[in-house]
Amino acid sequence: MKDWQASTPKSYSEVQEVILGALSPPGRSYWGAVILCLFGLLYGASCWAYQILTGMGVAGINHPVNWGIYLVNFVFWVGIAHSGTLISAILYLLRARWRTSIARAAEAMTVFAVMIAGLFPFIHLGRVWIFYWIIPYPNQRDLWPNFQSPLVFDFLAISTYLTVSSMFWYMGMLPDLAALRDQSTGLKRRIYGIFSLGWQGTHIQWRHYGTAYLLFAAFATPLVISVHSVVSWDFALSIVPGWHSTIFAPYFVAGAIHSGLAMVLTLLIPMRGLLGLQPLINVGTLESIAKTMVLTGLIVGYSYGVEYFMAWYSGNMFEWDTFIWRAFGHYAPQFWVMVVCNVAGPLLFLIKAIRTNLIWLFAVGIIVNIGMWYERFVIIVGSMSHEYVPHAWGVYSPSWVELSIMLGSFSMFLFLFLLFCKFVPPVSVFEMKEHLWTHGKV
Amino acid sequence: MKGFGGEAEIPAYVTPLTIPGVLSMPLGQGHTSFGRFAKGCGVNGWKLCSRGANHVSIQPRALKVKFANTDGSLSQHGRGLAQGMDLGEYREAKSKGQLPKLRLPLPEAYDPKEDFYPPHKHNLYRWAMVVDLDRCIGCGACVIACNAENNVAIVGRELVLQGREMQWIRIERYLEDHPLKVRFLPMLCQHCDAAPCESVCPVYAPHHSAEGLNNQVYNRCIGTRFCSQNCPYKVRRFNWFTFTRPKPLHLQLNPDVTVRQKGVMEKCSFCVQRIVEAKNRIRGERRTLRDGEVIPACVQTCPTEALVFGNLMDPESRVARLSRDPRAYQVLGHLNTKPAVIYLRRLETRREAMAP
Amino acid sequence: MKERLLGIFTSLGQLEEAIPLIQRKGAKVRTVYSPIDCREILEKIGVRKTSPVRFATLLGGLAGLSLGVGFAIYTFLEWKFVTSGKPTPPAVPLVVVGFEMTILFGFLSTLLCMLFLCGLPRLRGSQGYDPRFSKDRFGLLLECDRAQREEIEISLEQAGAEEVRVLRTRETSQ
Amino acid sequence: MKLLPLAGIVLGAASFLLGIRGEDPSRAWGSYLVNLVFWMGICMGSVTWVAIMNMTNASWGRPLKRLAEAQVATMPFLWILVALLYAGHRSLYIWSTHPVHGKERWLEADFLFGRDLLVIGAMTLVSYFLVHQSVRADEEKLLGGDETSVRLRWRRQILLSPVLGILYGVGMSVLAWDLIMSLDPHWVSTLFGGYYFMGGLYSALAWLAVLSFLFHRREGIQGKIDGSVFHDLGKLLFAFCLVTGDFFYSQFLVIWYGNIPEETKYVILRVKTEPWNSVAWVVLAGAFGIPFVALLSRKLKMSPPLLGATALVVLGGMWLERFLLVVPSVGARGQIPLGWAEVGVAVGFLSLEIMCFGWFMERVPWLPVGDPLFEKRWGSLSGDPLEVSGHLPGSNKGGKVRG
Repeated sequence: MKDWQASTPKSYSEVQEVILGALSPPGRSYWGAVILCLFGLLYGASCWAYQILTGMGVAGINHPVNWGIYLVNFVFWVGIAHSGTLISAILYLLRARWRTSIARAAEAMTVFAVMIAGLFPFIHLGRVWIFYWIIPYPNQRDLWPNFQSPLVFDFLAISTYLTVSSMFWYMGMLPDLAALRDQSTGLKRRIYGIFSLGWQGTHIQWRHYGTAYLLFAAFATPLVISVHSVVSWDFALSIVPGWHSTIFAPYFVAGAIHSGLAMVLTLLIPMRGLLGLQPLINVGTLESIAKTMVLTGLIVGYSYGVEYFMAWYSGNMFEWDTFIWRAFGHYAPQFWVMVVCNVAGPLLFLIKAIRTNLIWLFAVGIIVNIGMWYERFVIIVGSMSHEYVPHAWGVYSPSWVELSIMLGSFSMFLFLFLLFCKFVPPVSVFEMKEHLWTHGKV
Repeated sequence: MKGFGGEAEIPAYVTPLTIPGVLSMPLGQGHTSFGRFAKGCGVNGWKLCSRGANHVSIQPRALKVKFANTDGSLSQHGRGLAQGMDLGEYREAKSKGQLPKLRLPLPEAYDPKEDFYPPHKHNLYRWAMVVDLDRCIGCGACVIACNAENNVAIVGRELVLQGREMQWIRIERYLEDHPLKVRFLPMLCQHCDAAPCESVCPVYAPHHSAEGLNNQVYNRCIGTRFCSQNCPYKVRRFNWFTFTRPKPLHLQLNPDVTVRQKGVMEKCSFCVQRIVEAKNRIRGERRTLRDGEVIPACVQTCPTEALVFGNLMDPESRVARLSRDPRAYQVLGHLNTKPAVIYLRRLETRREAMAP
Repeated sequence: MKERLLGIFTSLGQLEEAIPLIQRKGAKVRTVYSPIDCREILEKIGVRKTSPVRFATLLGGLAGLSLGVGFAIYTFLEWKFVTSGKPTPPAVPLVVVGFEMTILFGFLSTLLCMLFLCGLPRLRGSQGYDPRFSKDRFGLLLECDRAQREEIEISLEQAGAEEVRVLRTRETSQ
Repeated sequence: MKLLPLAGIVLGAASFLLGIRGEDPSRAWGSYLVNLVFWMGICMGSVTWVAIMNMTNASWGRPLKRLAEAQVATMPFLWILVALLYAGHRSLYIWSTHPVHGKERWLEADFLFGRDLLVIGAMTLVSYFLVHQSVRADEEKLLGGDETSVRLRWRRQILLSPVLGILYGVGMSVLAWDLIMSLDPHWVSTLFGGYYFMGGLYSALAWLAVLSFLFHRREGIQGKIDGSVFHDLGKLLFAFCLVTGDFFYSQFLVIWYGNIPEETKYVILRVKTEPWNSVAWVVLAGAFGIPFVALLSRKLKMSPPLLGATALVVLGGMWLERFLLVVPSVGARGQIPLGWAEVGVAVGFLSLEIMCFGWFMERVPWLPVGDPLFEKRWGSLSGDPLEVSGHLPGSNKGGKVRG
């Protein structure tokens, strides 16, 4: 907290200059990175097109592993999304001051991650060209979707989440877009003018805006918990051993926040350096993220432990076999990567020197990201490949098409995030200004 | 392998299914005159041992070939899927008139103490099948019959290697502790009364019919594959590609059954086309179908009559009577899906080899 | 005749202090412009802090709940497809549907109501707005009788206004 | 006045003893267990709340700190009460007379009670150290003691808080599996441990709200527990109402959807079978429905009596919820065993808690004056509030001081 005071901008205009200074015209390397990511995205998209034309067989999935890394990526990206809402909404309600400087970037991460996550269920559909049959719209077939299918829950939850998180993000930006409008000229001014909706910051506007923002946060909080619960129920509502488990909803929510916070570290540490935001996003903030990750890591570890204990305690041989197989079977390496990265990794943050060191923070962030990806892999593939009927056992490994589409998803994410960094204030200007006011500095 | 008639290169498959030191080989493969699809498939063993001189020599080569085998595991791992019963015990139970504990796919089987769901009724019929494990010899004729009847695509060796075999009924074989004791378990869609596959589908593609059939509506399927994930028996099969039948194989297609496109799930339908056909036949006769009037392809073909099909709601039908046999059990019955395929335990005489 | 005055301040605190001063002189506060949330001064100018947006939220949420659950029940009753033996309509899973729809409708109605009450989107700028109000200046737009204009100008400056502007009222501009 | 709790304890003990001497001792043991797990949740949960607020730098709830800490005084008695439960395990737990195949080692009375007493003992000790540091810091502060010593004690609290937090999560899960879940040794739910400790935190919060209402006007603490504290308390209660509801639903939906008999039997007995289903509806209303609707209102949250009343409803609902978890598994009965005997035992436990609370509060300062977060909120230290928090480790979810 000390360096916060030392280097923090002391006036409204300083705050604004630091943040909007990050939007200065980017250099060649930036555009190079953008184009690279765009290529990755297009490559992934063309692989998807190839898959649609040829059939799902180009992916590595088979019987019994019907869901491969498409769904792993789906859960992974939804998980990434969650910490953004945690930071912007839940911590807002909890009045955790340290959230302010990172809320905008974390929310942007949320919006992009949900967009990508929402694509994967479509990518994995056998006949994606009729995906709209899931949507409850009046149609001449006079048929509705099945409202008790977890996939319909999923559709409702993810589309609600995408709507809410993107509008929450956008509404949170209104005053900042107005500030951008007011300090730019020409075409830029017109564009920002349109997006700022003509915000002027009158007391009437602030009155309604303030209440509405609080309500948005109050909606986003249960929503974020419900969304990952619904995602977990895509698995838990089945009767597959290793999936059918009551702890899944809270376990997935904690895991989602765990992976999302790791992604925040991975993104923000380079971002603050490259955009010159060190005065605002200080090490103390990152340290708070690290501490929260210790908590989520412990919850995730607790869930791993409880699942094993209950698999044994239940006396259900199918359940117990699945868990033994997870740890010692074909996917044992992935399993141990998951345990070490997700539980042991964040425990490093118990050491103050590590959680205040940028390189360590970044490294552990990456480690947890990898671990959480493997967690989903172990849960999905590891349970599918070793189910009730031994005759139907089998293993799966992803094909080049699946890996390319996964690469495309990461490219798309970075592409969007890069654009965000340069075209939208990466830190909330007005909220940072409010801090100056509430702490009596100005 | 060298014999008097010539030599051939044949992949060897090491399996506990034969006695150690014995090598067995099917004869009559390696066709030469059945056209392009049969050509080059396998080796004709007769050629090696021509004119009654049946001495062959074997020379192993360090060459590995992937074997397109669908066995995930040859052991049941104590799961009691294919069960056996001691003969003496069976006789005793039979004489006492003991009834098996089943969760039949009938409204009576819904126990308010353990079922969250209310029972649902069926109109006139509740189709069911009985599989007698004691009669099954694992020949696989049912599989072939089903393929022919239902236009099940032949996916080829490559896809089988990738774990994408396409069969609506399969013979699972499990080795018991005695190396030569094999239990065959024909596995097909169980047409459960509380089928886990149905409710997870977002678009109602698996449809529970008024006669208890679990119909897969191909047109409606969008290919989420959740049904297959949630099927504990793993009997649903996905169309990874659009499988075509080159001319003149298209003439082989059964016109009563549709062919499936890529991205669609399919599975055993209890030969619903034959049920419909039988009902059409008796239209105007003002009666219901009699036992044995509907025979699915697999049942029709089974050389040992291991498979019996009929209406479970008729207490005098063969399936209903067999389901009261003390040998009757349901595979994974404890999951309470109320499967409509009732298995009859294999009769065995060795007490210690018994399952579950 | 009424006059409109715009006082520009560098701090919300100064603006806050100026309000009772000018109110005592009979001027009416029209608008406060602020780059930060200025709800704390609302009570001083006689505006309630809480916003009626809450009622839109409640209504939207209830509408979403009943629409979501009601529609789902309707679809179940239309065909009565029994799946996995589950009842039609089932009660337990509909909690999820109702919950998500409550959130969606509650959120959207809050959003729309908020935009409506804020007068957004607003196509034209307003008379008193200054681009600095989105950066680091606070504006106090007030209305007073022409006679008192100078007096009020002085008290604005006394309170610390950096600049005081006289805006033409509608009557004068027409 | 002091004799009243004692009388209550005597009444409770008497009705319990009459019960186990009577024709159906399992009924008395059942109601004993219900109250035991209910108060265990509240007492362990209360001190854990202190730990959570320490870790999250929550300054809003500081005036409640001592009220929450007071529950530590009951913990040794809980230890003794669990030890006494050993005497009744044969009437309660079916596995003690019919060992369950495969679980004989785990569900074995000596081992089970040994580990449970160890867990409760560990939680009691850590809670004791935590509360001790906190109380001593205040006393030193009041006596004008050494400032560095006060700070040191705060540092120790910060170190002990996560230990207690982890111990609470794991320990309460083990207790839930052992004391409640094993009543039906064939039933499992992976979330059950989490459900029990979340419920514990929820009822602890409700208990804290009741205590705050009772004592917010008392001399010494007066004015510190103001409307805004009640507002925050109410919001937190609302949040935990949702969390507890969510944890219930997460289990219920999964079990409902799977419909696997080994899981459903336990649940169907409680929610769909006469006579328990009526209790289940009352639990749903008391622990979830009523508080959910009531706590939506801002006015209610700000009003001490109304919030206290809502919290009482929550406590009643949670007590019945524990009742529903335990009693249907203990002996088969056609009707709900809820009569004067049960009321007597409940009064006994309540009186024990009140006695311990009174004993504790008589001996300690009511406000945590030595707590830097209290100073931060109530500004008795000079200087920038940020300055103070700047020295604090663990600046997680802190109070953003407005105005």
